[in-house]
Amino acid sequence: MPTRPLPTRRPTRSASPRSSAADKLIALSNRRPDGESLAFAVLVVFVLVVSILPMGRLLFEAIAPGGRLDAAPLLEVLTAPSTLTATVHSLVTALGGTAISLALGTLLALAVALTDMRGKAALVFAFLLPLMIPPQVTALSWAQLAGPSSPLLITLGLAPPLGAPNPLYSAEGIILLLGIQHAPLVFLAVRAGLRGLPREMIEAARACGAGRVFVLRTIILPMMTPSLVAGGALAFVSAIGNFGIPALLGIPAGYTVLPTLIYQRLASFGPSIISDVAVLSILVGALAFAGFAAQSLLIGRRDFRSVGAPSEALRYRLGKARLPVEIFAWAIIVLILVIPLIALIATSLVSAYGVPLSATTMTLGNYAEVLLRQDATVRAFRNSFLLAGGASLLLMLLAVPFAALIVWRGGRFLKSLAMLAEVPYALPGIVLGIAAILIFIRPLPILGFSLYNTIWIIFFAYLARFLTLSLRPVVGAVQQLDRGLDEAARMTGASYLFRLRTVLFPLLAPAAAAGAVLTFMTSFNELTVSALLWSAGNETLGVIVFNLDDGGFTVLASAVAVVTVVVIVAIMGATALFARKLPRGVLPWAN
Amino acid sequence: MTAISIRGAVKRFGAAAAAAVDDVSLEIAEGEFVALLGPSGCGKTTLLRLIAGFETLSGGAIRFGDRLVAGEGTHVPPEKRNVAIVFQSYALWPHMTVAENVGYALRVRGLGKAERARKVVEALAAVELSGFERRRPAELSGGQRQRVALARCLAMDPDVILLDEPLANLDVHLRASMEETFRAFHARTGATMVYVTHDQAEAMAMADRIAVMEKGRILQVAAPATLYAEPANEGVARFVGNGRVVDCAVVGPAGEGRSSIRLFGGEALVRAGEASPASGPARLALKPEHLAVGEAGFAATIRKAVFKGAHTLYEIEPEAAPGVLLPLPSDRRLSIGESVRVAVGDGWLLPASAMEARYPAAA
Amino acid sequence: MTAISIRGAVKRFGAAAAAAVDDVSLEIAEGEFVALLGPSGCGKTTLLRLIAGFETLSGGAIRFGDRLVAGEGTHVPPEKRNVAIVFQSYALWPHMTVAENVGYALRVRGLGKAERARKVVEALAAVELSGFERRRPAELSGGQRQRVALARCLAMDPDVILLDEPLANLDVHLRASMEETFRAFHARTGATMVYVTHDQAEAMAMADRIAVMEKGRILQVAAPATLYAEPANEGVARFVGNGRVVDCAVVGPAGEGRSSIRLFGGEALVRAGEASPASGPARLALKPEHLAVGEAGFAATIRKAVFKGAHTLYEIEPEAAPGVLLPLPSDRRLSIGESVRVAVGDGWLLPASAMEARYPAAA
Amino acid sequence: ASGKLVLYTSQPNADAQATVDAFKAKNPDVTVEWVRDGTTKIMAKLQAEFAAGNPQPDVLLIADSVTMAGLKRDDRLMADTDVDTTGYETGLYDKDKTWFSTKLITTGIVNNTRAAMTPTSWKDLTKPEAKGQVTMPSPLTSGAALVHLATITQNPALGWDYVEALAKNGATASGGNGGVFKAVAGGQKAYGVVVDYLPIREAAKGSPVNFVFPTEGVSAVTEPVAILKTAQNPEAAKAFVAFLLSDDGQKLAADMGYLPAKEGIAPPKGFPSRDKIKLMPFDADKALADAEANKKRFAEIFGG
Ligand SMILES: Nc1ncnc2c1ncn2[C@@H]1O[C@H](COP(=O)(O)OP(=O)(O)OP(=O)(O)O)[C@@H](O)[C@H]1O
Ligand SMILES: Nc1ncnc2c1ncn2[C@@H]1O[C@H](COP(=O)(O)OP(=O)(O)OP(=O)(O)O)[C@@H](O)[C@H]1O
Ligand SMILES: [Mg+2]
Ligand SMILES: [Mg+2]
Repeated sequence: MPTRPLPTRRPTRSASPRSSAADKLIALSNRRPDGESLAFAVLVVFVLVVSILPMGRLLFEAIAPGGRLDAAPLLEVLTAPSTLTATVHSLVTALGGTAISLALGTLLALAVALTDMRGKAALVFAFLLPLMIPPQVTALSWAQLAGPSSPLLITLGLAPPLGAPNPLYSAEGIILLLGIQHAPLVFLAVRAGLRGLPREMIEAARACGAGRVFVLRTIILPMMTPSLVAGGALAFVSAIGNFGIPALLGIPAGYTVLPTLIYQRLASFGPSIISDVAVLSILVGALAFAGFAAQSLLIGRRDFRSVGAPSEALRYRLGKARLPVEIFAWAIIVLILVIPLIALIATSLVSAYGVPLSATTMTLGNYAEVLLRQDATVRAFRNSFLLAGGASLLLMLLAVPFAALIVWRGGRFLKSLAMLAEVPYALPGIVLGIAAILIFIRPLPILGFSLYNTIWIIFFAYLARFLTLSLRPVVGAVQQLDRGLDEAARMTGASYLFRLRTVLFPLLAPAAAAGAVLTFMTSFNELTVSALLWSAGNETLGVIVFNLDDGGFTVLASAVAVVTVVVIVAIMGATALFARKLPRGVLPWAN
Repeated sequence: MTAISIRGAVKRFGAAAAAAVDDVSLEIAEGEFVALLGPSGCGKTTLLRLIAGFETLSGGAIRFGDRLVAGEGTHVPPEKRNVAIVFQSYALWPHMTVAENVGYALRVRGLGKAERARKVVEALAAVELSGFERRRPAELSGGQRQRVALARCLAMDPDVILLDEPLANLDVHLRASMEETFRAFHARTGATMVYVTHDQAEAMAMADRIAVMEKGRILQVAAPATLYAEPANEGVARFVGNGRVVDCAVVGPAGEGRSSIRLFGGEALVRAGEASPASGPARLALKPEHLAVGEAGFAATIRKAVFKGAHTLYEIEPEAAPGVLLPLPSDRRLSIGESVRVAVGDGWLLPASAMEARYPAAA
Repeated sequence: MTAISIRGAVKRFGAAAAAAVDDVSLEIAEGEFVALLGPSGCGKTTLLRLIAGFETLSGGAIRFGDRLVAGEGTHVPPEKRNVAIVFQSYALWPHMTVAENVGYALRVRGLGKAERARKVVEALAAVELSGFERRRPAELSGGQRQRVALARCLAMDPDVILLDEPLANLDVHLRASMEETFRAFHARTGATMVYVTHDQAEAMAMADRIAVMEKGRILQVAAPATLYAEPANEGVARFVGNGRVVDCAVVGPAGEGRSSIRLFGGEALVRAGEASPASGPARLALKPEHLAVGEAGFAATIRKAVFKGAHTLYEIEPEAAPGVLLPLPSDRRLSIGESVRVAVGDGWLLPASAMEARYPAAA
Repeated sequence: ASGKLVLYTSQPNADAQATVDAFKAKNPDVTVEWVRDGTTKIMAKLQAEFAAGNPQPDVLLIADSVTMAGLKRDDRLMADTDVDTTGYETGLYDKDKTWFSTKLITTGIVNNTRAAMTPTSWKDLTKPEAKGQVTMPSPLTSGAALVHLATITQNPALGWDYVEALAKNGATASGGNGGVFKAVAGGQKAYGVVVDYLPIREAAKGSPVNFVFPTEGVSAVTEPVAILKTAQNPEAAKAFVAFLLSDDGQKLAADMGYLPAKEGIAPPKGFPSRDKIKLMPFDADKALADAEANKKRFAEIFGG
């Protein structure tokens, strides 16, 4: 009697004895894989294809260049002194950069989530925008800013003498900019975590007489560990794989990290370039993997679930400290957003590079050129929009069930899979591009057509690269979720998909959206992956900007970059209009 | 001396029409043990949170001794009030072990490790959780969690302790032993305690005074015995001790604070206060134990029987007043539908003011 | 027919030495209302979660009717078991309104909007929360949340309902009315119900049978009256009805299932079963109401008094057995330290097997 | 010729488009698919295609002769003996006719118009006036810079001593030509070693820079064209090579603002006439052989 496995078909109680046919049906339905197993299978296949396959292909190339097993290049590259130096440099800059990102991102997240600071929405908005500005642009504008000819430093009377070495061309400079560039990653993760923190947890501590700083140190930050780890891991991996900043700041100073070493290898003429590069990128992957492993050790088996529904926003009163805190926050925005943006805009408004911007030299000609005359720009906008939108949407849909499986089902297999899934994000984009070429240049088995030279190969590479950006924040959120919420839905007989749609997605929406925003913004003007994979008609914005810049049309490139930023701002602003209709916390910039 | 003085406290959530706490005034003496009693959603938790400082007042004022802590433009933050609170949802910190949870307040005060450990052991022993020091909240049963929350509060050694249904999830035995713990703790430290509960027995057993709330208002504040025996109004009469309020007619005073009344066609002697009507129609508060099945009394029919272990609780319907159901405990075996005679051994004539319509229609 | 059959169920968490559920066997008939009673941490919630399918068995098997749902390598997931469960922590979905929470199961079944709305209104009315449809869980009081969880379960119309202390946070009145709701619901649908509680009165009032647990094991399963009057062992005798177990000497049988005994220097007639010792040393289970202050009986001293509203609960210490404390309810005013005579009106001689050391040392 | 032709090029977008358009005007039956990217990236792509055993392009129009020499060494190039090389200095095409230079992108000196001096010789950059004010592309990342380094060091008058003198004078070596040009145009550095067309073209638009062809001569990358051995459509590929080397093709290069490789074609505006520009001698195969050693030595000198 109590066995009524198909409630949908028998919504009302029936006293009639069940027929044997129904019995068989039940037996069948028991054997049929349930939704969760199905999702499990789909996700495993997905990760295998988008993450493990490219890495496996690279590994193959590293140990068997050109298809013949040969460990010589592997040993040669690994034992080269330059490899060791670059590895150490990579670790130093990535760790340093992560520390800065953590400090900056966490500070701002706390200020926004816990205090009665004003203008939060605008602040969050502005803090996320630097994700949109290519690292090269940021690095360049900072280099200009810190150098002997810096208008700012000259005005302040702090400019170093002409020709003095630019202080940013150093390990410290790289660390600083990596830290700034990836702070939004930490910010988004921590912010999402803070939203789920039950009010009573803080209140209990305050009742114990704990002051703000003490509560922060002993309750909030420890309870935010999953979010901090998630954000920190992202920042670390992004820093390990970053090329633009060490290329601009490190190469002049002779400071080589793994991605720049890889680039230099590619620019050489050796016959074993690809296998050399594969070896080096495996090293990068190993570093990232080690990072994740260390992080997961850090969290260990500790439990961060908090019982009870999250309460409304916490509002610590800042009192007199409010204005200073606000000023400090906006000062950070000026540094990380306004300055690079001004440099970018100024460049886009002059006829030729180096012409000082003045009322007479100002022109909108560059905009007219890229927007009206070069149809590739418009095409690139469409392509990038579709690619970034498609990738962030698909990954968001996959991240929620995947995160729930990882955290709740657990097991060594899933955990390793999850960690492996994160590695492609750390690989320099050009390497991922190479891996994609190696895989897809030949026609697909069975299907018989090739993805090469289509937009789909870029899409594939984006999925591989940005999976972790979408996944990490959600994993952090699931770790903080009371499992009873899912169990309560299970007992109603809700199928896996239904639960996913009605319980897990809405509950995890803020984290999932944070991940999607990250993915969208970073992929919208992605360059290094698509640089190898684009083909005529399939240009992306990053490619357009790079090609213009590379061809000496820096002013046009700047114009496209500015238009990109404007479009993103418009999109973000437009979504804010719908914020009311979405679950709370979905849009990080709509409070 | 007054430890906590609440004057006209009002709390409104958002633009919601009804106030969660509505013009509440309450003076709590130093070292007093006051219980807040009332149905679910009546505003007990909210009042407690106002005292602790987690909610801001919409009106009125709260003073600790002479010190204004809330209202009149002031709001002293919770961490400056030295009040301990045990939350209805426990609010244990999942990232800390039991010992760390309990020792938190001591850490805040900068106590040395050894002393902290000693006090933690003590507090855990007091809630019978010795040996659980190194577990994490997720590895505890519901009741165990509640006791950890309790120990955390005890270890704080605060001036004022606020407890939000701290025993709701415990079994009778543990509950009795916790009650004992509270009483002993209260006696030892002389702390002022405000105790929210929906369990009357708990409130009766421990509190010096009980404030009965309903819909955000306080109906009566009095010592447990008074509240039980001489409720000031129908709300209290009904809420406390499974009471019922019925119509009767006062015949006249009978000396020794008693009056003679007519009820369901029978006669009875019941207690009356100075404010009770001296004659004419009146409202009578009855508790189950005031009624007994006997030879004399009014005629009634048994309508329901619920086994209660020590006795069976019957529900009777007086033949003179169809529709009125009264609880009646008895050791006897009576069957449903049986006609019995019911004697009224006691009762309390509500003050005349209580008749004025706030709580019309008998139960 | 058997609805749920649990055979030798074992649940161990991790490598922890003690099993949370330890070799539990229990047969629950179709439409039966079984209560799980036991102290905090005894494994009630864990057993419930095993039945629901949220935990996997470490040993043993669970069948629903003839269908194996857990154990022997099988594990039917919760969503395929059609059991409803009310969680101790409520587990309301914070992103849904009250109505959406309650209507969820109906949505799962694809019911039409209008029908859903109707059923939701019905379920909410049953828990006295009409008008709260559009609130969100964060805007409710603790008790209100619990009632929403309840309504959500009622609306599911399941075959088996598991309730994990569903009334723990409600006041007496609401609790009584909820008990009524359960009973009515049970009568109407004939659903099989397993009800975890630490509140004996609740268990007694509602359950067909009660299983008393301790440390992961089941001590006794019986109808409430049997459990109360004729406990099978000391654990149950002590746990149920505030009982105490004391040493006595059986003098001999006295007819009508009674034996004559010597206790604290006095004599008494108590009930005895077939397994009770016929003579010599024995263990006697006493409930508070078995004792009465009177002219005759053993000599004892009043040690403590706790006001309980209807009566006062005293604790007495027999002069013949210093250190033994027995509860005794009385209407009389007695003062602490006073010497009284206590008559033993009833009692139950525990089966001889119960003497064999599993629960040594009297209370 | 007819059919589909796949071209990989490192020409700037607009130039690539113009080249393809002009070729198609002459060969209307050929459809051209072209991919444009930086030299390093396009080579990485190509190398990956080699590794996967499925190279896509028929024709390469990229970068420098050293890269082509490397591809020739790896036996990736097809010889095109039919092509007419009259008017091309030897050294501007491979002796086995596997690759052919199509234009001259020379590396000279750029100075900001506000700089203290206008250099005329490579050696001027080692003078005290230029201390700390010189920047140049790094041979570690830029192909043109590597060719330049090889040319300088193959020149007995300059050689490694000159490179060391530069380093001593505080010259920095960073990124590619674009960065160098921006540093000088933006006023961060006074002097730069850079390819000709950037400063010449931008100066015409008003950028505050001046380009100098030093008296010792300039190095040049020659954007060679080559046909892959694996070409699917060698016919069209050969037509493409022939077109680039023809007078029309060379005029096109001049129109785009580059020095034509073929003698007798008028240089674009802003350039001195072809005979006034001296090319330093350059051996591509030797440069290829020395490439790794050169980079290493350079890195040691400049601390990279
Ligand atoms: N996930 C877990 N890991 C380790 N131990 C656990 C876990 N869950 C429960 N326990 C332990 O198992 C025992 C039984 O727990 P359970 O929750 O079933 O108790 P309970 O009878 O429901 O108690 P309560 O009335 O307090 O809710 C307890 O000792 C508890 O500490
Ligand atoms: N944040 C809130 N927003 C809106 N209404 C609220 C909020 N918190 C509480 N309320 C409402 O205020 C009233 C009082 O709530 P409170 O939590 O004080 O009740 P309570 O007496 O503690 O009840 P219980 O015994 O069920 O815990 C309830 O009607 C509740 O719905
Ligand atoms: Mg409450
Ligand atoms: Mg439990």
